[in-house]
Amino acid sequence: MFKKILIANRGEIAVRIIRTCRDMGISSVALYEADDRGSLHVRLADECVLLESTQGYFDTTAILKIAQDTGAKAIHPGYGFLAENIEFIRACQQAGLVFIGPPLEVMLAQHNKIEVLQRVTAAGWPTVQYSADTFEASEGEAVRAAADRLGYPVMIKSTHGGRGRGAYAAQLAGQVERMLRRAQTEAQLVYGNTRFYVEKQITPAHMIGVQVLADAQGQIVHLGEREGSLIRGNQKMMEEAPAPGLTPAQRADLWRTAVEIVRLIGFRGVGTIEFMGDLEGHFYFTEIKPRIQIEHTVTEMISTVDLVREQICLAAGEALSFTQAEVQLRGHAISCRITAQDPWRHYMPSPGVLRRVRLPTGHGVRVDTYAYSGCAVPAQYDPIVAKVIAWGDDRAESMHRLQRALSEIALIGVATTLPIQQLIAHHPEFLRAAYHTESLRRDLPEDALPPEHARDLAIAAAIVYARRNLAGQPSVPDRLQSGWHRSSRRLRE
Amino acid sequence: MFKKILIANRGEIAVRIIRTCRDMGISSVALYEADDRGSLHVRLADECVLLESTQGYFDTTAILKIAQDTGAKAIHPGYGFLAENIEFIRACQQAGLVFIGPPLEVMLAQHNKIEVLQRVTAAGWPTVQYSADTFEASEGEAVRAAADRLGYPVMIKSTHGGRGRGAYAAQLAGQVERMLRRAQTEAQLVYGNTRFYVEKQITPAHMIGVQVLADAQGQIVHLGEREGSLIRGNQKMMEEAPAPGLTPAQRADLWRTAVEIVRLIGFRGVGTIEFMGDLEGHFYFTEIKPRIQIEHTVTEMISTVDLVREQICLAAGEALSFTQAEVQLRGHAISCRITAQDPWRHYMPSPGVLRRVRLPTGHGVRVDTYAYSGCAVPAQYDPIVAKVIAWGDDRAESMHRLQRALSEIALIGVATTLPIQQLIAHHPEFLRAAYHTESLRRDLPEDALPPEHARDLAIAAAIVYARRNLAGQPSVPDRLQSGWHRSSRRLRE
Amino acid sequence: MSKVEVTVGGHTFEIEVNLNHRANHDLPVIVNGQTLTVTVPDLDAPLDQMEWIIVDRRPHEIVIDPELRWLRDHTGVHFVEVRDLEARVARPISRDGRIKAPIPGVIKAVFVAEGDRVEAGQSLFILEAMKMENEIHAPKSGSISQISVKPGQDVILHEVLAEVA
Amino acid sequence: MSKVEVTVGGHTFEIEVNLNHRANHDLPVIVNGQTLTVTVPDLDAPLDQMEWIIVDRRPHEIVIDPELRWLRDHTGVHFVEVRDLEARVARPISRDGRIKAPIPGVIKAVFVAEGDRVEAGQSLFILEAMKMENEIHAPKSGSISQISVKPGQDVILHEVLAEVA
Repeated sequence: MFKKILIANRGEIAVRIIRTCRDMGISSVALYEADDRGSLHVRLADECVLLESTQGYFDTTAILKIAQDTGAKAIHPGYGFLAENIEFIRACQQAGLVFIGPPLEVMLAQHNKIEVLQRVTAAGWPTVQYSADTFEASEGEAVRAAADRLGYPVMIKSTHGGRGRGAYAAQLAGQVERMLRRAQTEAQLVYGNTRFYVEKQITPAHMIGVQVLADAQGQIVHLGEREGSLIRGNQKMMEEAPAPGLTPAQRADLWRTAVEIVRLIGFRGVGTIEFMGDLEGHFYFTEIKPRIQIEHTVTEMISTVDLVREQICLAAGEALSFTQAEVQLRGHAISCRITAQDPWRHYMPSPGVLRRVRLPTGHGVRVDTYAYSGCAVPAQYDPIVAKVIAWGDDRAESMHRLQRALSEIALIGVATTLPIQQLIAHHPEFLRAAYHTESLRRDLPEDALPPEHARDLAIAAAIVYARRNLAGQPSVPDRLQSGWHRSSRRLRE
Repeated sequence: MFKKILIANRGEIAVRIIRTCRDMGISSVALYEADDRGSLHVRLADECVLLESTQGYFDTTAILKIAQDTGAKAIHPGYGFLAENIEFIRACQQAGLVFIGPPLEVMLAQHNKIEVLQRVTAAGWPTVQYSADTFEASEGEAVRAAADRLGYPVMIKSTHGGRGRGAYAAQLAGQVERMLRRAQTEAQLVYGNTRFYVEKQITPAHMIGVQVLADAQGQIVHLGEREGSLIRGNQKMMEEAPAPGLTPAQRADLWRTAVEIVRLIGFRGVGTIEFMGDLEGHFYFTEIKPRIQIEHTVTEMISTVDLVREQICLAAGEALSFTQAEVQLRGHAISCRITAQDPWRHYMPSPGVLRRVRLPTGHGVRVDTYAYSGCAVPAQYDPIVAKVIAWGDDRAESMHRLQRALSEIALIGVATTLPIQQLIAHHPEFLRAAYHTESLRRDLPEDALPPEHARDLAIAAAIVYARRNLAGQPSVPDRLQSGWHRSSRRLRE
Repeated sequence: MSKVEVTVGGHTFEIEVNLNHRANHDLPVIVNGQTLTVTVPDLDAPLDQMEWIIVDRRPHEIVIDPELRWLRDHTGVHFVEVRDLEARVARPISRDGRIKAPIPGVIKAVFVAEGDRVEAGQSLFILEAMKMENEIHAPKSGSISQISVKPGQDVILHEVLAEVA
Repeated sequence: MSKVEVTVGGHTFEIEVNLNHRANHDLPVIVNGQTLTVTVPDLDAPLDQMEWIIVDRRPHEIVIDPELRWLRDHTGVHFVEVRDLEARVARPISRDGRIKAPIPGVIKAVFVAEGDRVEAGQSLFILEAMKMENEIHAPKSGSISQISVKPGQDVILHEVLAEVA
């Protein structure tokens, strides 16, 4: 086993990886950009090294050198940043460092999404419909022709995408070229040069991923599925495990399909086999996610398996320490990813300082976060601040516990998506699991209020208004002063 | 099921009970003394009522009236305060309120500890040796004669004790009368008038409790055992489940004995059957704890059963929702109870304000606490501030995770026992589970430090010294100024 | 003294608060003409978005949006509207057509050109910040009189990106 | 400038710190004659028991006892001794024999009488506070010249309980 691991990431996922390293007795090396030196992942690590170039967390040359200087034998990329960067994975191998993820040959075999789709189709598994060819960003007309053949809406996707980046939906033929340009702009930023393909969009849909683990000895195990269909743009707002709408037969079918696809592609490590389902209950393979996902924690809650530990063990060449028969999935877990974005301003990023942080705790509640009272939420990074995860014996219990946990958490100082997630957590369609990828396009009703409770809240608002005026910090209805954002009504009407 | 429950307690256990109420959709009524109005249990409840008399949380008359005024149909006493007060339980019954704990007749049947011991002895189960009679506090000579017959050391115990109150060890005959006086002073305070008996003390010993649940329909289920042998005075410092030193045969034997004692006594509700074990592996029944215990959380971690939920369901007359065969105990959990006491001053209480609170989180970690940044730790209540619980696949993993969690937690502003628990968590005897009730009488060695690490810490200390001097807050070696406490060396030499 | 009309959850209340009339933690509040005593334990604490009051034995720990558009408590999120009954003149809606960067970042795309006619709400720019693309919309309908940025350009907070005349 | 001798984990270091010589977050520190640069990100934050420094790429988040008797970091608790090399005269041990209440509470028991001979460390009182019994010990050997409290009496912080002459 590795004695020391370098973590090429920051924020909640870096903290989460450091924790598992410490639980395993492995030393951790954290990286930081100059402005990020107070971040929790730096404070908790065994060693920390400043990234001096402007490339920061993307500076692969510096990161490899730091690994060698500090004697770290392995690098955990987390999600985002370098997690799916083939050149970086190749450079790790050349430098004699272990990339904690699938081995290079496995990454190469599954990195081109359209090739994977073609192999899975050829093997007879249902996949989403996709264009036969891939295209340069300049081939707008060919892309449009391919989209026309599939029928709208379509997704224009980078062959090397991930984390919902480099993928844009076109509802109509007229949008294809613009979305291709946007996908290209974004993919360029994240993945470098890439080609594009067109996927027929299933909408509304269920987005379901099966968590798989595969060792070098050929053993494949799954830890059940999770659903992440509550999306805003390409970002998942909430995730749960198990997926609430599946029949036992559908579930068994998805699990078997996922394991067979792992075998077919020769996938190794910890990953997710992703499917889109239509509302008739047909599921279609879309892609393999070869890294830890943000929402992996719901699977940890129902399986009690530490997925980062398994990633590390598998990357070290160990065989899986448990068989499929030993996996016990128990209860239900729901996760909320709270980001520093202002829902009342088009989800504009909202950096700042968290003046007050209070975390919910207790039986069945887990919070993954880098936040503490006084910590900075920097402008230049991913806006995820915290994941609140609630486990219960069944879905109803986990949902009530999530409502409770969301009501207890305090993240004061920056605007976050928390109010929206609280609305969702109380929404009747969420409560009865009647949701899909289009659900958040509709407006969220607020709960009815008994008059007495409304009066109490009105009193609170009046006191706050008076206190702020007295303190010379009046609550200005900012929407009346600045025009670029929509009014708060948007969420209501 | 109850629609509203009054919680006759405060601090971490009141918060913990409110959370389960909310998870179950039950309204909660919190109580508070005037100085305690900012406490978290008040903030999180649905209703809160001021206790105006000087009796405060002990004011049974006020509490019953508040239950009736607010329409609460049940009262949860937590631990301490009124949890074992027979007169209060009787008054609840007379007022038509459900006491969340065993029914009155069950409490009456097991409240006299010596009667329970006699019944268990008569049924043929091994018990600790105890005096044949009970005594008034004035009967010092008779108590001493009983102690002489049993042989020293002995425990002088109130027949109505609980939570380690009203029980004092006498090592020699000469100590009996003084310890009887102290037991009486304390028992008077907590339980009112009571008689005393003498128990032969097993020392060193293992203190093990089996968690049991019994419904009115006659079903009895256990959730395994936990060990709480790391005690300082009568207070447990750390607890774990399962007990690490048991053979499978011993464990099965304890479980069976516990269930049979429940059947014998006719116990109902959620409780703990407690045993003392000698170092040869013989276990002796001591008493039944008919309430939620502080350390119940380790059992929740390995069983995933919410014990407060079960208390509420059983008190509502429901049958247990699971059978013994459905109980799955998985992994290992260790808990630390962090109290506001200063280990460098004889564990003197250390009230104040927690200026900075940061809680550890992540996979397998739970913290039960009423603490948040800025909260008060009042002088007049139980000093428990937080319980940190770490779960792992096995004992080694839970121990490493506990070490990690203890290193992450920040409770700044009052002195706590945390440093001592960190020493214990790294102590070789704890690591290999070679501990018993006498272990904490010996001094705790600190870990060896590599010179480089020692240098870093020395630099930190020098900077702090300089900063505090500059700020006009010099770090005075207080032990040189005030004589009444021992020097810090005590813990080292 | 402060007199406001507050609408929340479909109910409207006229409320008078006088912070000078407090006694210890208790504050008298007049709601629709009736006087109530509200406990505000943190009345002396610095201003915070988290407020903690007790009304008629009901404790409420509430987080209130800095712009008073919503508040959240343990029952969920509720929209709120506060009208100051003493400020006789409503604040005018800004007629300023300048579009400023709401966050520092990089302009990734410009969808319009000077002279273009735009509708209120139309997407004008993509501003990348916090690893996300953020659309910047037109504040009102009109024509673009000026564009001050181009793709790839770094912008600082409140830098003027364009103007709609 | 501050020059101290620090012993921790069996190792002793002579350390000079000059808080005025900082550059941004960096602070030069002389350890046994060698100059090191230490990063102290929170140097401008208010004093706190939690300190956060980086030495040679090793981050240390440390909680330090207000009386500098111990510190704890992620490896555990370590005892520390700080000797000020500039304060030429060591602080004298107080000869004051007065025993004061270290916390407010109720006297539950008095184990000695005026005139009794006591040994240093001997238990003199039980003071109940925070629902616990706390033993109050003799600060030094001597005889009890005065007892100011009796069982059942409430005492306030630092109230004199007795005096050992």
